[in-house]
Amino acid sequence: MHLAYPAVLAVLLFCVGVYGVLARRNAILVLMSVELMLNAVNLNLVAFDVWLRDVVHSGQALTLFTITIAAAEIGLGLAIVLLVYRNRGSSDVDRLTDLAEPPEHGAPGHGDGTASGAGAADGTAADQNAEATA
Amino acid sequence: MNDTLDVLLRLVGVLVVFLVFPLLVGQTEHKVMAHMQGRLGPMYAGGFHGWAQLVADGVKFAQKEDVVPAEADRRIFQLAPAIALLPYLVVLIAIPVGPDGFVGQALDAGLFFVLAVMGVGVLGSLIAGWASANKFSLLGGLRTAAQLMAYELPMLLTAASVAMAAGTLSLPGIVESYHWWWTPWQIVGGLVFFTAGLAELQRPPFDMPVADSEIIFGAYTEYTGLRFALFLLAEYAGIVVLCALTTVLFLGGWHGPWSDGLGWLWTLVKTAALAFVVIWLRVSYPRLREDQLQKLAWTVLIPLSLAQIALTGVVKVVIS
Amino acid sequence: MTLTALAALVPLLPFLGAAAGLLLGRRAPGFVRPLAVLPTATSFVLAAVVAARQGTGDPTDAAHKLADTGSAPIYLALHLDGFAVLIAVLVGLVATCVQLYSTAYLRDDPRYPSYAALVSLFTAAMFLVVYSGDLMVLLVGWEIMGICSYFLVGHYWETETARSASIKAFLVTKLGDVPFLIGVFALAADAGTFRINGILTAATHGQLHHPTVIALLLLAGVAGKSAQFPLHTWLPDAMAGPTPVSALIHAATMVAAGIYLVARLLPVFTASAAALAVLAAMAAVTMIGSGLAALAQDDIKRVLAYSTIGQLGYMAAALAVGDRDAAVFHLLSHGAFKALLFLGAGVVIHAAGTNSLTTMSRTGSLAKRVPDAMWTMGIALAALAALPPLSGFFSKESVLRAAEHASAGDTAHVPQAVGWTVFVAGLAAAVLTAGYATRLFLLAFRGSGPDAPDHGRQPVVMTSVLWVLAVPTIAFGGLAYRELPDWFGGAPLGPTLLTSVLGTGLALVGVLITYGAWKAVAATRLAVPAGAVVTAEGDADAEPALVEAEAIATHEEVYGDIAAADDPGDPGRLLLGRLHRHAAHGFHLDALYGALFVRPVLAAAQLVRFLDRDVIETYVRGAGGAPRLLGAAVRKAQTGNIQTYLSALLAGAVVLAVLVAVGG
Amino acid sequence: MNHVAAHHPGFLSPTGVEITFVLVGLATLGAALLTVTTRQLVHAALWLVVALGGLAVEYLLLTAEFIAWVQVLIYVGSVVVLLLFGLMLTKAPIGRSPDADSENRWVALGVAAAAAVTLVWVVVDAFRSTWVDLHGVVQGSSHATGESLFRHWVLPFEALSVLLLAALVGAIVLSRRDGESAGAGSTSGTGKEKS
Repeated sequence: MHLAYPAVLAVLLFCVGVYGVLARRNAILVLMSVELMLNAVNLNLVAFDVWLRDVVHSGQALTLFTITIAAAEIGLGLAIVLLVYRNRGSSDVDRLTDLAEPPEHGAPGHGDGTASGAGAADGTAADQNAEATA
Repeated sequence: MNDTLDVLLRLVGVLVVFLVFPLLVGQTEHKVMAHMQGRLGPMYAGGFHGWAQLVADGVKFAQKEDVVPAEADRRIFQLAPAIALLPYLVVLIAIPVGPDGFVGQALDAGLFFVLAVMGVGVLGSLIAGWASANKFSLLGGLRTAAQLMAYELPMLLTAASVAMAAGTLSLPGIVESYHWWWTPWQIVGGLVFFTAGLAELQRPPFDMPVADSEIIFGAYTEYTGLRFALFLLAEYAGIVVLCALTTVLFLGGWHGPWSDGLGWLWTLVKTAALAFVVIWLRVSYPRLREDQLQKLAWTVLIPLSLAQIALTGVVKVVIS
Repeated sequence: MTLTALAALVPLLPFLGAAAGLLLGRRAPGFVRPLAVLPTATSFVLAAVVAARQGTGDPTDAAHKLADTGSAPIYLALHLDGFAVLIAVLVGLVATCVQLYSTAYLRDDPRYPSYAALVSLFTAAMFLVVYSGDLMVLLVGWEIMGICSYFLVGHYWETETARSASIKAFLVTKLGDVPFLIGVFALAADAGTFRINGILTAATHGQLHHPTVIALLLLAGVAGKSAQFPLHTWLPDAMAGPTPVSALIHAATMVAAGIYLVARLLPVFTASAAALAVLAAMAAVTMIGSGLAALAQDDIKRVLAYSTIGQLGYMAAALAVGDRDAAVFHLLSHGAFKALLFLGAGVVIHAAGTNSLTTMSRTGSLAKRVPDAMWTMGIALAALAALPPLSGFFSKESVLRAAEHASAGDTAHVPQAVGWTVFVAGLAAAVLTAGYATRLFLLAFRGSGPDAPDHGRQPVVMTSVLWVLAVPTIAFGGLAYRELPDWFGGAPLGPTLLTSVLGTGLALVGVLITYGAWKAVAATRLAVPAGAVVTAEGDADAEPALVEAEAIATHEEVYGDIAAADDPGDPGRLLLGRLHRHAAHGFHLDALYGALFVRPVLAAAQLVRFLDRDVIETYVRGAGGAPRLLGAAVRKAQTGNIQTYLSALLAGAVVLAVLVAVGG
Repeated sequence: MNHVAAHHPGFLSPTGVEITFVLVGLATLGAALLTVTTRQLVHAALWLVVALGGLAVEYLLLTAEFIAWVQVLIYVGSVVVLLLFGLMLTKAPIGRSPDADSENRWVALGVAAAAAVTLVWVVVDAFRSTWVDLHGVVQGSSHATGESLFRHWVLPFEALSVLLLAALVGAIVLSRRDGESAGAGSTSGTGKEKS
């Protein structure tokens, strides 16, 4: 078999994963895309391992490790996502912009009717969540 | 050509087993439960002791309207029973019945294959619960998934113990290397495996996720007719698979007197005996609460299975 | 203990006292007074012992190399000769008196600890200047005095007057110090050493290459420190400081330092006839101008300040005619009576509740209230006016004698014209001196009218100090003029018949004229009340310093001018006629300076401020604005959206990969 | 590889395995594309199952049998279940979510496409004529994999167990609700399952 087939498939899967990571809004979908990227790498590892007929099977061993780490990653990642969801009522990646540069003239408060859309949505979501947990 | 015919024959055999055995188990359950509870059970269908009751049930299910809730995710809703059922069919391929290749397909990593594919079955319940657009279903689905994840671990660990003992992952290979003293050696593992399997099948007393009196049959609340029957079928197929696996892994499979000729019979007998135990347990024990379920898995079964692995390892080193 | 060690202790003790006072001042108030008085008094005793042991013997020198500069090493050098030890005794005496006086004068001042420590430091610095045998070390003391004078003059920093006076004193003396410093370096460069002995040897042997330049540069510093025309303007304003500080500055330390330095370095000056001429002109202008100004001042302390300037002019004149013996003689006797005058003025101000002579002339009871001050000040004023047989007479006669000697062309290196200038100016100044001394006495103690508010009995310490100082005022000149030539190793200092007759006669003329004028305007004085006059009413037990501070602070409000009062009953007004107004303002020298220097400097500062704010700042703002705009643009990229960041990151990675793939 | 170079097949001489590989690969790729583009969140997870299963088949075709079953066991059996779990706990709606993709999608598309073009170009350029020999000793049997794993990779394997333990502890710690009563319903119960 041509090595190009698995290699190209891996590349395409990886890029699909890249697209998902960059474009998806829901954090869990982002995690799925990450899994796709990891699997693309795994495919590469396996294909090259078979091609090279590696005596120590480093490719397959590394694939196993990657799968294990991916499982651990997904566990932790989901725990984080659930925590975020619990605290904010949303798991949208592009709403988690606490590290953004604050607006020039200070964000209007919650009581302010002119609150920006995202800020208001966040605020109300957080409020609802607070009520729900209270 | 011969090969193709051989493969075809094997597959047909597996299919037949898959279609017949679960029904047998179901019928047995009817009768055994009835007798254990001091009642007659259904007696009319077919005449003799109501032998055709299951067939009648099937006809009834087939006649019922296949309702899909308006809010449900239609395709997934319809797909879920198949996802729940198919893995057991696939698993059956790899389970050896008798010596000398009396098996659907001997796989190098058969044990692994079996466990992996059985793990897929959980998806069926999960998406069934979600796709029903019913909060009881969702809760049931979540509980099912949680339970399966929890009991998967002791199951895998005890299976690993057997694989260590046999030195192979191939199911026929495991049975071949069986000795009588394996049963006492792996007895703890066997019990854990069987218990965990019961829990995976959501059989009583581990049927909290589908408890009809608590959450209205959990993930299957919205299912009617044939699709519901498929879920039931998956459950009984699961019993068959579990009992067969336990037989193969812990009870020596075809080993027994006159095993050269009657090996397949030994396997079937042992499987049937285990299936009887499964039914017996359903009648004997009350349902465990959800938290008790989790607690049993995490605080009893997993430590026990780890201890079994340790024991296996020690003995293996000693005798080698 | 060796002489050197004793001499070293003299400046060291007040210095340690000052350090201890500054450290302990707040924590142990009980130690402050002993720490102020005892080291100074001990130094005085030690200075006297050093003087006695040094005596008329050869100069004592001791040196320890302090720093090797590569060309002219700096030595920690002591040089003890007749001048040094005698001036040190004077410094010790005056400083001790001032410290004693201050204990009473500033008894309740919360800042007394730092004040006393600064006075001690001042004294130490002056001792250092006097004893130092190295110009660099001398300069250290010189600058310490400048700093201390800044702090001490500004003691009442709550008042605007004191603040500006202290800054003025500092700036004007620094103005002189800068050329002085250059002069010192030029001198050292020419002579190859900072040691004064070496410099003098070089000067005597004519090894200085630029004697005129150096002498003029040094003269600038001397004029600043010793308040000679045209850098004298800080001194009258420095009267805003407490009276003891004025006494210290005027009598023995700061102003004496300049004269002492010229006396020490006289060979450098005599090497240049031009420098002597300049010095003589300076002295002449100073003497006459200050006499006229003193005659017009209303503030009793300002009168004394101008008199100090005038007497320093005498000393400078003596130096101009090459007679440092006379100069130092006059310095010594002047130190004694001027300290007495200032300390007495402090008592008077306290008693009168004002520093205005106009007000005092309308106050009847002052003579009765402070008899000690009246008698001692009377003696001191007579000494100031050079009436025989007080010490001022002898010392001034020695100056006049030297001038006369020079005018006859008998002094080497000194041009005859210089001698004549000095002689004539000295005689004219004698008249003026007698005049303003008489005016001061008459206005202060011979006033008539209602009693001033009573401020209680004068502290015994203050009055007794006055009598202590009265002793040298009376006796020093007569006793010392025969001995001093032995100490100084110079020509006789005794009065000659011609100068005695001329000087005394002119002084008497001045006294009589003033008295006549005073009598002449008596009627006017009685007729014209001095308006809102009396200040510092109220608490009878108020601290003297407080009374003075209030008097200084309110003077301008009441009389409209810190220097003068528009009083038709003032004899000085009658005598000066139209000149009075100009004299009262120090001949508008301050205004001239204001126009010549202050305003251009302020304008330049305005220009600089404009350039800085509107020109340079524009560039700075522009330089800041561009990055800020850039930052704002870049900041827009910080959306907080991880996916955006990741996109950019991966896009960059792709670009790099392409570059590597293509380029590699 | 060298010993097969003599009868090196041409670039376009597909064998049966290759055809299967390509077909399964296309299915996998399609499923992956649907995973990242579908607007129904749970469908994305199910498409992910298909994609991962397809990859397992590809592993089988590459004779890496053990890896294939591990893939099924871990990914399909656990990871996807966890993902579904997460979706359901975060109240994933049934039907299309209009905002499944962020504003960033065109940039993402550009970056992904550029990366794909670049990498495909590079990979094809590099491995155009490289041939994988799938005959002979099976490369990925459980025996071979186990031997290499426990003969050459024991230390990394053990290190990995520590990592898993750390992840377990981390997930538990993250899932605990501080300051609330312990019996907080099903979420606290399922929190354990994530590890």
